[in-house]
Amino acid sequence: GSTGGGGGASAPGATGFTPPKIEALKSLGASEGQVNLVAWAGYAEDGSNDPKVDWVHPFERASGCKVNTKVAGTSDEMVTLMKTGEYDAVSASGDASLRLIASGTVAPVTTDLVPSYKDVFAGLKLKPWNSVGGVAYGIPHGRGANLLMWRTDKVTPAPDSWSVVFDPASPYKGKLTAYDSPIYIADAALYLMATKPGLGIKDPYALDDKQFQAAVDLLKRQRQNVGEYWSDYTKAVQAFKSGDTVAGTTWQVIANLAEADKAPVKAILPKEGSTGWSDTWMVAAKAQHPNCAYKWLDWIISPKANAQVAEWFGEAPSNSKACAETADKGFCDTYHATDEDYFSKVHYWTTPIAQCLDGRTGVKCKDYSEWTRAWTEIKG
Amino acid sequence: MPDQSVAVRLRGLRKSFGPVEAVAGVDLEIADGEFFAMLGPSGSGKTTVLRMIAGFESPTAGSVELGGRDVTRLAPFERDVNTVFQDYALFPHMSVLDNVEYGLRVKKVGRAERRERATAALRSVRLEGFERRGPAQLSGGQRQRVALARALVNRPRVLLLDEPLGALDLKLREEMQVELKELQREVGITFLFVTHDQEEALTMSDRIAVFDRGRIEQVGTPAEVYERPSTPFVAGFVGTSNLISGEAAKAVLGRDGTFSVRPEKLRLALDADAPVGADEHGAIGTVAEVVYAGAATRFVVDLDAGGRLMVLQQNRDVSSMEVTELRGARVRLVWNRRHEFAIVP
Amino acid sequence: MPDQSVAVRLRGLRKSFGPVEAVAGVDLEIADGEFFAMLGPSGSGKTTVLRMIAGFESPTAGSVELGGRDVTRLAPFERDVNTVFQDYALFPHMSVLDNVEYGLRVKKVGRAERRERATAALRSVRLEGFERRGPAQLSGGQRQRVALARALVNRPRVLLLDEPLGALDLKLREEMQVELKELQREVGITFLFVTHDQEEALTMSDRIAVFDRGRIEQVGTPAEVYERPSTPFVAGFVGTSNLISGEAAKAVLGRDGTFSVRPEKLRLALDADAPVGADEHGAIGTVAEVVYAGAATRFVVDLDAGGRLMVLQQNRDVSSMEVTELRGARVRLVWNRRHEFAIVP
Amino acid sequence: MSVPLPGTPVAPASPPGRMDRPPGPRRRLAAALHRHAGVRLSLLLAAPLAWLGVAYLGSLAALFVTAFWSTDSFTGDLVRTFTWANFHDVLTIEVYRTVALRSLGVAVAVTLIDAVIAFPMAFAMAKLASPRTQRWLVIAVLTPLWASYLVKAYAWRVMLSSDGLLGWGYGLWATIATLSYLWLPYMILPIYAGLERLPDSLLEAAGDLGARGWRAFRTVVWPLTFPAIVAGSVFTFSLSLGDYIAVKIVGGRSQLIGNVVYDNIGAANNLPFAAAVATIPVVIMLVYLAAVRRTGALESL
Amino acid sequence: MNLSRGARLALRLALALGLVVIYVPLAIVLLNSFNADRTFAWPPTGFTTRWWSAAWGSSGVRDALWTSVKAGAGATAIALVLGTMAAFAVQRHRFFGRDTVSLLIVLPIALPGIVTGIALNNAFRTILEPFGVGLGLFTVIVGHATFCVVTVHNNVLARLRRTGRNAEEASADLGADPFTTFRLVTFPMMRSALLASGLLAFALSFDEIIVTTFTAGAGVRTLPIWIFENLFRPNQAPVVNVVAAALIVLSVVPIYLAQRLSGTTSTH
Ligand SMILES: Nc1ncnc2c1ncn2[C@@H]1O[C@H](COP(=O)(O)OP(=O)(O)OP(=O)(O)O)[C@@H](O)[C@H]1O
Ligand SMILES: Nc1ncnc2c1ncn2[C@@H]1O[C@H](COP(=O)(O)OP(=O)(O)OP(=O)(O)O)[C@@H](O)[C@H]1O
Ligand SMILES: [Mg+2]
Ligand SMILES: [Mg+2]
Repeated sequence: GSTGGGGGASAPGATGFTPPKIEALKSLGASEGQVNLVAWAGYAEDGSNDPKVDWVHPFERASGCKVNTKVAGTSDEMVTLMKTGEYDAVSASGDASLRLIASGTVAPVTTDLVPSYKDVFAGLKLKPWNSVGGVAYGIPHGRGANLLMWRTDKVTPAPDSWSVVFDPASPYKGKLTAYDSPIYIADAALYLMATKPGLGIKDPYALDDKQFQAAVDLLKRQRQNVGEYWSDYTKAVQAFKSGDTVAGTTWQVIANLAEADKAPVKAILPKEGSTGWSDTWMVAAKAQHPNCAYKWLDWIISPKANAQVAEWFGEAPSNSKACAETADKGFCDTYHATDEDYFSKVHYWTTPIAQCLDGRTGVKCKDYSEWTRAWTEIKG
Repeated sequence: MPDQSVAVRLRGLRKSFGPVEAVAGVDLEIADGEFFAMLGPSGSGKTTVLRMIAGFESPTAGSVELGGRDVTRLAPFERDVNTVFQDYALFPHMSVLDNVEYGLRVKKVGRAERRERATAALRSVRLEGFERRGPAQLSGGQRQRVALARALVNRPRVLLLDEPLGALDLKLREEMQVELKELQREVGITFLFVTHDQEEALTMSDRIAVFDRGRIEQVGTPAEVYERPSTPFVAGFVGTSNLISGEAAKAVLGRDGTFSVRPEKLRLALDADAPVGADEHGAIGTVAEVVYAGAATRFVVDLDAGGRLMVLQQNRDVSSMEVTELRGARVRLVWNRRHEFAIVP
Repeated sequence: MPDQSVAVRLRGLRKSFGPVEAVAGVDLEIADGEFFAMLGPSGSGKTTVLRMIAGFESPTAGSVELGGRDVTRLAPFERDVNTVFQDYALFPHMSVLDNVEYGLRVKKVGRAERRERATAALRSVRLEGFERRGPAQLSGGQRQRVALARALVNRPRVLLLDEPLGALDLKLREEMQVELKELQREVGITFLFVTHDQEEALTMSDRIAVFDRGRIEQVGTPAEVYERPSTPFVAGFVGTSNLISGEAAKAVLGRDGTFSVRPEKLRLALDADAPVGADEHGAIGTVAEVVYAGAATRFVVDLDAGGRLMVLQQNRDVSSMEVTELRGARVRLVWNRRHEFAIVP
Repeated sequence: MSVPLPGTPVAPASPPGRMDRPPGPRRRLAAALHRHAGVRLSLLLAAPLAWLGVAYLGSLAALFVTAFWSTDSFTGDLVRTFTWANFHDVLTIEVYRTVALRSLGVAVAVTLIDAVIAFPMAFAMAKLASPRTQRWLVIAVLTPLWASYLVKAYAWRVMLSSDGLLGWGYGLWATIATLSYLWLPYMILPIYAGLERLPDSLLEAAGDLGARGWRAFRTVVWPLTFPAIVAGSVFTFSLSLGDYIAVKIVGGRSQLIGNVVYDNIGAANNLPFAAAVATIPVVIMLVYLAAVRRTGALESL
Repeated sequence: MNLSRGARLALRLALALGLVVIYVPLAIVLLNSFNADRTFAWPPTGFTTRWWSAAWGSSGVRDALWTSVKAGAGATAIALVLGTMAAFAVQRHRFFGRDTVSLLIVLPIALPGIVTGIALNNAFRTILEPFGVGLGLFTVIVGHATFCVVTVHNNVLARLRRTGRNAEEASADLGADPFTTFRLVTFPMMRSALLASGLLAFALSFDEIIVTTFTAGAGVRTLPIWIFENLFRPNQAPVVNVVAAALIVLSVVPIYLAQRLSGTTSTH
């Protein structure tokens, strides 16, 4: 990986916190008959929304585990839900996973018990957001980058930099959009990393007071130009289509949907790189149905299911063999699934903690609750 | 040239509510300063007529004139009449004084004059000292007087009263009848008064219109209406109607037909052979029932010739002991022929 | 040994609502089979007494006995009385028949007997053919009769009636008075009847208790109460009270004190010099007011000696023309001394 | 005039039959209850009070206590040591005041708009429509309550978008419009009920005494239906004050107090701080309820 | 009614306009359910019925609907019992703190849903969890019942005030004990009020999302939650429109029935 790339940074876990001692499952036993999941919408489709989209029932038939899914809207809801202890497994994004590990909510995963794990892209294994000290805490599920999208008819010249959304004198005042979450502060940090090297930002998720303040100030200035913040993609697609929004962060799937609906948009990974996400299936420390949970973990990253999820949800699959299983043969190319170079520019979401994730010692970094407060202040 | 001395004139007034013809053609003239009663059973259209005069309902046909001016199409607030509602309709959120001042306030009468006139109106209904109370803190009779003051203070040409005494108990009601009558004499305003109580209508009014099923059956002074009812309905509704018909009429009166004589016109002779004068009629019978009513006693007499007659006899010199002993007695009823009247069915 | 012939016995009955003493000590005995009226102005505590007998209110002090048994602490449904409520309180969601059957149904009387008894009760109030109607489809008088049938069908020891005729209009009310009275005679049940209408009480009841401010002022037959009122309140409330006092009493009656004589006891002599008999008193005055009331005329006479007296005169032979001409006439009022009674203030 | 009675009258008073049967246990219980009003009251009140007084108020109190704790920023676990920090932050950091005031403004605006729209509608329903039509109108007003709140909010998003039916764009005004729309039925119904209770004769009396439309409205209708309006406003006010979803859909870049609470519990998993922020709308509502309590509005909801 | 022609006209116009305002967005929902565009592009890009068939085939909708019905029915039942009891206590008894009871009942609806939501969530988790009871349908019902009580309470209270105690006293007078009286007289007379308030309570519960969010457990997906989850998926948003449109149409039935029933029995 490249410098600062989420994939290549020194593993903070090595020097970082010590998670509570929790034993991983040693061997698989009999299935418990059911499993409770916390998942992103679209990660555990059982055909109830669209009969054609169903990888839960095949799993149930194959494993004998009935699946109960609770869909969470945000990473933070996931954390909250997992803390209730009612759930066995969770599809945690990087901004949730460390919190789950640190609070002892999830247990390490014995990857040997997940046969499909061997096919997962190397660039996703044992990363700071899914492992601590070289111990895997979950199975990577998929990934995606937060892209820059714009209306080709309204934004000229075509941008290649995030500056189009961060420039205070943007001609698109009131027509910009940004992702509505505290983690978006990292996008600003990423931009500053490239444009203000003096700040010394190495990892957009490890910001000390000064760096953090700079990012917050940038976002406060940006707010003057923002038309709306988005958090769900129906809203994002609709805003781009109607022209209420002409430029801003997006996900590949949104770009695809907007294009499919004939909106004149284009999405790129800007030259500064971008933030992104990689989700990890984790097992609860107090799982009541651990065997079924493991079976689910293996199932969901098996080539066929992984391909189905990726296509339905709109992300790059984590299993290298999944690309062969997609219905749309060009799918993996569209989502750069095998393009490690592309993903090397992506800084995956990671929960900011007081201990700087970039390995700095002697300074305290801003933790996520401070990010949250700041986000409230930014939005005003 | 409008006739200034006619306070209210109704011409061919009709009102239908869907299929129901509540008022079926009413013509009426009420003179300035009259105390005029509209009497009739429930549902006979009295309220509806009143509401058309006030302007709350618009007639289906016909016209309403006030003081010679056609007001049929005018809104209530453009008419020079005021109403005392059956339920008084006092504004519950205003004090007695504010209620009474309301009409003046709306007409932008100055504060001082307003206060003065309202106080005078309250005095005239004997409610000094109640100014600050709310309607909820008043008794029924007091509320009625506030409603009256509230209407009178505007010095309307005509005051409409819809059974203003209906909700009061008998004693209070009798007192209020006297007060109302005196008040009307004092202020000289035309009162148009709705009631279904015959005695109330008879004792209070200068003239009475008897309503039935949306029509006026008879208009006249109390005595005219009581003593010379023009239809069987009026005869029955205003006072007790003693009917003699068929065989009995033949035997007693020597005539065919249906005749009526008021109970108080009958003299009860304890001697069945009591003499009957030349201008008199008489009938023999047995006292079936004696009802002592304090000031008077009512006797129900079964006539030998058939039928029964009610006799009213003032308890002037007799005591209740004496009258109740009469049950079962043989008596002769005697009355002056001029008090009989034929009923045209 | 409880006295079986006493239907209701109240001893020292009291009821306070917070600071208001609604009933301030009532002792009363009502005999089996009596038609007993409780008469009094609004707020005098009649309803409260009735409600304590029925069991809806529990007395603050005192006791209620029914048929010699102390029921003070029993619930309404444990007492052998039934009530006809002022507003009838018919169950709006039940048909007439279901209403009447209710008491029997609750007592688990068999279907057939229930139906039979209810039908008989409806027949006795002349409501055959109305079984299937709902209360909303009945007139006021019909509703009242359903309420009556509903209570009577249970054959209670005592029937309580709280102003059952209050809501009816005058004509209907008079008819119902007669019906009610006959019904009571027929069934022989003790009727305890609340009213504020003096005439109603006088004409219908065997005995009357006159209430004032939570107390019984007098108990007696109608004639006793009317002719020999024991307090000024009773004198004033039951019938019109003509008072002669002070100077006038001295001049006319030759005595000090306050005396009363009923208007119907006064004879109006058009000749101011008309002779006055030995057992009679007379007074000279001027007719101030003549009120024609159909069956009778009321004269208000200002006495020369001071004070004013009301005179009631049956319109037997006179017509209204003749009587109204009397306004302003000099007249002599004559009455038998035995009709005077002294008022102890 | 006599009434002939049928030959088979109701049987004469028989000796009381009712008392002869020994009363069953239910009747004895009923009789005992009759004599003990206090027991009756306790039985009636026990369950509602346990539910609302103990369980609900208890939960609120517990939440309030939480506001004095803190969370471990990394693990998200509660740290149960007393601290004023949350309240200190809420009171001193300006953004919370701004957001609170903005939310208050939105709630007030929504309430006023709804009152202005609802009143004439309710008036026409209650006083001009025939009883039959009234029933249909009530249905017409109630029906939208069954269409999902979210779907309606999204329909507004579609209308407000720059190429939509209205094309006003998103922002605070869009939020106010959408919330006004969403809560309108909750305002119409109480006002309608209040106007229905207002006797026509009072309006007629006003007209009779010379008051024209506007004056009659101001002096009679308004003061007498005020409690009903306040009742409606309790709904619109509290629903607006706590909303965080509609504003996300049409609010553009604005946020309300509900979002702050939600972000802190949902996003930051910081229940103590969320509880401290939540105290703001609670206090506002309590003040509001206390202010309107005397009008009798709370019983017209 | 003594209103000028102009005023009448203006008021009728206001009513008509208000109804238009109420129904235009609903019409858009209906229209969008046939909109070929997945994100409700305006004007609609084309006509399609595929969302309707998708909704028809969606078991998720049906499950969620069923969950909502269960939650609504449960909450309504509890609210009916509690609300009626409280109304009887307040109307039929004088006691210290009577006003406070009324205030207490209003509180859950007067406080913002998110406050009720997090308070209950916190309480459930700290109190129920030690007993091994997690969030589930039960907790949703509890949460909903809490704020539904007020509609029943106020409706029943108003009805009790209006009907007075006469009929009940008549029943007691005729020998019925209070239990029988309740069954035969009180309950039938209150039926329409209970029906109306129950319907309103059900509607409140049926469309509640905020408290639900915080009180629903795993696998408990009420219709609003389902809508919430699906509205934000581009492929599903049109199906959500279908569901909403269908609900609007279907809702007329229960409301109409309730109106009819209450209309015929409440003439007194
Ligand atoms: N707004 C209305 N709609 C329909 N019918 C009405 C209306 N107002 C009155 N009616 C009907 O018109 C008829 C006459 O009613 P009105 O109120 O004038 O009678 P009334 O003589 O005043 O009777 P009451 O003595 O009972 O007051 C009745 O049959 C009544 O039902
Ligand atoms: N439930 C109550 N609470 C408080 N005061 C009451 C109550 N019931 C009656 N009172 C008061 O007790 C007094 C007697 O009332 P009651 O109803 O017995 O009078 P009444 O003789 O029946 O009068 P009316 O002829 O008006 O019916 C009145 O002053 C009344 O205000
Ligand atoms: Mg009338
Ligand atoms: Mg009474």
